[in-house]
Amino acid sequence: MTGMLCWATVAWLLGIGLYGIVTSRNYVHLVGCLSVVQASTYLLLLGIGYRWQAGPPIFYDHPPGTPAVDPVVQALVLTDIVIGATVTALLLALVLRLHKRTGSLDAGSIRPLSR
Amino acid sequence: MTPRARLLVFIGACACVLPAAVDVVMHMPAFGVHPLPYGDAVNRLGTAERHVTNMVSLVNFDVRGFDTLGEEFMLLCAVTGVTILLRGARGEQPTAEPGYAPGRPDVRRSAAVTAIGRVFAPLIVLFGFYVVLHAMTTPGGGFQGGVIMASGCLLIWMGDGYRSWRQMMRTEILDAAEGFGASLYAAAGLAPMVLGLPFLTNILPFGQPKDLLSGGLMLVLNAGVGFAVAGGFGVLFVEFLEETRAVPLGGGE
Amino acid sequence: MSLLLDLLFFMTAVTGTGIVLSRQPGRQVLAIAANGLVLSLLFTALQAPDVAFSELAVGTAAVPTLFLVVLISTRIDRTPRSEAKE
Amino acid sequence: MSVWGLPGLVPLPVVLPLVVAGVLLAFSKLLPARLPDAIAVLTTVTVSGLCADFALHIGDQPLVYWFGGWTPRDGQVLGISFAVDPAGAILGAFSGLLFTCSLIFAWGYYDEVHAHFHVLMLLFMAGMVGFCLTHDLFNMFVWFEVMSVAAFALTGYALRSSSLVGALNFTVINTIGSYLILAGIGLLYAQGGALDFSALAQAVAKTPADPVLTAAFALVAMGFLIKAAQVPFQPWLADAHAVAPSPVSVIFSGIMVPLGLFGLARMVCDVFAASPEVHRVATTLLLGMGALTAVLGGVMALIQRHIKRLLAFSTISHTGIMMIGLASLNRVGLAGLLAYLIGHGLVKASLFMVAGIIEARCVGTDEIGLRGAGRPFWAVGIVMAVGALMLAGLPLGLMKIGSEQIVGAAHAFRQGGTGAVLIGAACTGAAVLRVAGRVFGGFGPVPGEEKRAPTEQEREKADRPLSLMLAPTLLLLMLAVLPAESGRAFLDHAATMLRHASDVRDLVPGSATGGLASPSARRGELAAPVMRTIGPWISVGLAIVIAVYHLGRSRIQPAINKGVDRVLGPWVEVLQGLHGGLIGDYVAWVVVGLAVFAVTCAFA
Repeated sequence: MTGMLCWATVAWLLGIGLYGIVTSRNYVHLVGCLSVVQASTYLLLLGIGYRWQAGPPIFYDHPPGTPAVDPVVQALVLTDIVIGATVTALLLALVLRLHKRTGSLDAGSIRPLSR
Repeated sequence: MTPRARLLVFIGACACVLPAAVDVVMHMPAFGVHPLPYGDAVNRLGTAERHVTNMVSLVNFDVRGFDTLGEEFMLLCAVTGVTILLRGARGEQPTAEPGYAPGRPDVRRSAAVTAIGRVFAPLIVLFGFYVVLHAMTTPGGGFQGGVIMASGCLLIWMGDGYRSWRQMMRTEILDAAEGFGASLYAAAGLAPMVLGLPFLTNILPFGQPKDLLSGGLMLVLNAGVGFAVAGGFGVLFVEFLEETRAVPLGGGE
Repeated sequence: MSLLLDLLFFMTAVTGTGIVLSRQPGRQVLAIAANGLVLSLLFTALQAPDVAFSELAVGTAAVPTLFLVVLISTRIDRTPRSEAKE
Repeated sequence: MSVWGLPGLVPLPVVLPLVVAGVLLAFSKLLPARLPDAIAVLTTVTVSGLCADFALHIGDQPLVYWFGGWTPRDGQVLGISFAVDPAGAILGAFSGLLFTCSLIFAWGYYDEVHAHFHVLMLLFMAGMVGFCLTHDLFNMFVWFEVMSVAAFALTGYALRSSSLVGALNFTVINTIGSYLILAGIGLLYAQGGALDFSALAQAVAKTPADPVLTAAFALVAMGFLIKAAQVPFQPWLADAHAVAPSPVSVIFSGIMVPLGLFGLARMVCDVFAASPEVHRVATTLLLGMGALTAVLGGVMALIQRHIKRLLAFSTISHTGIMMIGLASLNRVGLAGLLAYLIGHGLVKASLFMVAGIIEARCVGTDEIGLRGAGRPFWAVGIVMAVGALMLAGLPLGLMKIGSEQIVGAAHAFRQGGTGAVLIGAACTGAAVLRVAGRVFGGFGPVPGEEKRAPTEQEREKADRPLSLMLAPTLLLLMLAVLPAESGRAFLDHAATMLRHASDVRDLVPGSATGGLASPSARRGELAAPVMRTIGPWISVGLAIVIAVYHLGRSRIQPAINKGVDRVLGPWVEVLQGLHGGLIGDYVAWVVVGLAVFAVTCAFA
C-alpha cells in the first residue's frame, strides 16, 4: 500500500509538473514547475532504495552489519540535487537577463526570432 | 498552438500514457522488501575496507568517486555560465548601491536584526565547516557544508544590507576557491596514476573508524568538494544579488 | 512507520501541486520552500539523512533565495537613489 | 599498444580537459589575453590524439578500466568502469578534432570575458568524451549532464533576446529529457540492482519481457531522442542552434546532437541486447521516427531564410537519416551510423563555419537580405556549394560509405527508409545550395516560401582574420571529401564490437542474437546494388533541380509563382507554427512522444 502510494506520488509529480510547464505563462513559474518534475526523480530513487525496518546507511551508532537502506541511490540523489540546483540557477539567470532585455516574463509573448 | 489546443494535446497524450503507467506501477518490485545487491555489498564492505562509517560518503568519494568528479565540474560549468550571463552584460561593481522597489517604503533595519545577522552568520559558516569535516562519520559532507557556508553569508545581506555583504564577498577569491576545489579533486584523482594505480585509488592511510580523519584520500576529495561548492554557490549568490543593485550613473545595459 | 511515510508522500504530492498551482511568483517562492521542507522530512523518514541535509540546504535555503532575488530584481527601479531624489 | 595508449592512461582524455578548465578558471584574471586560446587548443589536440590512439590500438576486446581499483567482487559490480571500444574512442577523437577546429575558428572572438568561453568549451568536450567511453549508466548520465549544462550556457552566450529564449527552450526540454533518463535509470536499478552496462544486460537477460524494464527503456530512449532532436522532440534544436555563437553551433550540429543516437545505440545493443521486446519496439519506432524526421527536417530547411536556422533543420534531417541506420540494429546499419555521423559532422561543421564567416563579414544571417553580399569573397561560396552537394549525397568520402550502408541496411530490413534518406538529403542539399547561390552569386531575386520564415539581424565580431576562419573550414571539408575506403574495415570492426558489446564479454551466454541475426546483415550488404549506385545521383540531381527552381523564380511567370504560393502557403504556415518557439508547445509534444512510446510498447 505504501509502495503504491510512493510510485503514484512519483507519477503524479511528474504529470503535474509537466502540466505546469505546458500551461505556464511566466518563466519564473515554469522553472518552479521543472523542480516539481525533478522532485519525482528523487522520490523514485529513494523509494527504490528503501527497506522496511532498516536504519540509515551510517554505522556510527549502530555497528556495521545492522540492516540499512541502500546508500547507492542516496549518492545518486545527492548528484541529482546538485544537477537540479545548477540547472535552476542557470535557468533563473537566463530568465533574469531576458527580463532585462524584453521587460517581460511571459513565455507566450516572447518569440525567439521575429517574423 | 493556442493554449487551449495545447492543453487538449497534453491531456490526450496523458490519457494514452496512463494505462502504461498503471501497468508499470503494478509490476514494480515490492516496496521495501526487494533485493538491493549493490547497496548491500557497499554496506557490507565499507567499514571494513575504508574505515569510514558514512556509506553515502563512501559511495560519493570512493566507490563512485568518478561521478562526483563530473558533478563538481557540472557545478563549475553552471557557475561559469551564470557568470557569463549575468556579469558578462553588466560588468562587476562591488561598491554599487542597492536598487529599491518603487512605492515601497524604505524601512531601516533595526539594530537587533543587524546584530542577529552578525552573530549568526559566523556561527552558520562554522556549522557548515563542521558538516564538511564530519563527512566520513556522520551525515554531511563537502556539498552540504559548502552550501551551508555560502548560505550563512547571506545573513549578512539580510542583516546589514547589500553593501556590507557585497564588500565581504570578493569574486576573485570565490572564483579561485571554486577552481581550486574542483582542480584539487581532479589532481587528487590523478596522484595515484603517477604511482601506476588506477585513477582515484585510495592511497592514503585509512585511519580509525569513527575518527574524524578516517577515509584516506576521501578526506582530500571531500575538502575539494567543500571548496568548490562554497565558492561556486558564493559566486551564484553574488551574481544574482548584483542584479538587485542600481545602475550607476551613465551606465546602462 | 508506514503511516508516517503515507502521510509524507501525500504531503509531498500536495506541496508539489501547490508549486504548480500558485501562479503568483511571490506565493510560489513560499510553496517551493514548503515543498523543500516536506521533502527533507520525507528523506529523513526514508532513512536518508545525507540527502535530507542537502535538500534542506538547497531546497529550502539556496534555491528559494535565488527565486526571491529574481523577483526582487524584476521589480526594482534601477536608477540610483541619489539620482532619483533630485 | 603504442607508447601513448598505455592502458593506464584511459581516464586522461576526460580528466585532462577538466583539470585545465579548473586551472584556467582559478587563474582567469591573471592570464594574458591569448594564452587561454593556446592552452585550450593544445588540450583538445592532446585529447583527440589520445582517443585516436586508443581507437587504433584496441584489439577485439574493449579496454576496461576500473576507477579507484574497484573491480567486481564475487560477481557483484561495485565501481565505475570505462570500456573503451573503437566506436567510442573514434567519436572521442572526432569530437577533439571538432573542438580544435572550432577553437581555432573562434580565435580572438571572445576576449571580453576572461577565459570563460574556453573553460566551458573544455568542460563540454570532457563531458562528450566521458559519455562516449563510459560503461556505467549513471556515469553516462553525469557526463551527459556536464555536456548539456555547458551547452546551455554557451547557447545564451550572445545575450540577445533570441539567444536567451533559444537557450531557455533548449535547457527546459533537455532537462526534462535528463529527468526522464534518470527515472529510467531508477527503474533499471529497481529491477536489475546494478548500474554497470554488463551487469544490467545480465539482469535484462533474466527477465526479458518485464514491463518495468520496457518502461525503463522507453524513458531512457526518450531522453536520448530529445537530445538527438527526433520528431516530435525536434523544435528546440532550431531555436538553439540558430542563435548560439557559430563556433558553438559547429559543435552542436557536428557531434552533440548525433551523440544522442550513439547513447541510444549503446542502450539497445548493450544493456537491452537480450530483450526481444525492446528490440521489437525499437525497430518499429526508430525507423518510423527517423524517416519522418529526415523528411520533415528537409522540408523545414527548404522554407527557412535565417542561414543558421536552415542549417539547424538540415541537421535534424540528417540525424533522422542516421536513425534509419540505427533502427536496423544490425552491423551494417551501425557501421553506417558511425560513418555518417563523422562524415556529416565534418561537412556540417564546415558549413556552420561558413555561416559564421558570412555573419562576421556581411553583418547578418538573413539569406534574402544578404543576396549578393558574399560576392567579394566568392571562394567561400564554393566551399558552401561543395558542402551542399555533400549533404545532398555526392558519393565522396565517409558520407558516401555511411549512406550506402544505411540505405543497404534499411533496404534489407524493411522496404521503407530509403526514400526518406533520398528526400532528406535532396531537400537539405537544395536549401544550402540555394543559400550559396543567393548570397555568393546574387541569384534568386524573387524569394519563395522561405520569405515567411522568422529571421533576425545579428552580427558577430568582425575584425578577425579571414585566414584563421577559413583554415579550419577548409580542413574539415577536405577531410570530408577525401576517399575513406580504408576506413571501411575499421568502421566495420567498430560496429561489430558495438553491436556485440555484451556478448563479447561473455556475460549473456546464448543471447547474442537479440533482434536481428547476422545473416540478414549480410543480405543488407548485398541488397539493392542499383539503389546504392544510382541513389546518390538521384538525390544530388533532385537537389540541383530544386535549388535552380528556387533561384530561378524570377524567370517564371508570376501567375505560376502566385499559384504555387497559394497552394503551399497555408501548409508552410502550419509547419512554421509548429516550430514557433513556445516552450509549452514543445513540452506538450514531449508528452505526445511519451504517449507514442506507451502505445507502441503496448501493441508492438
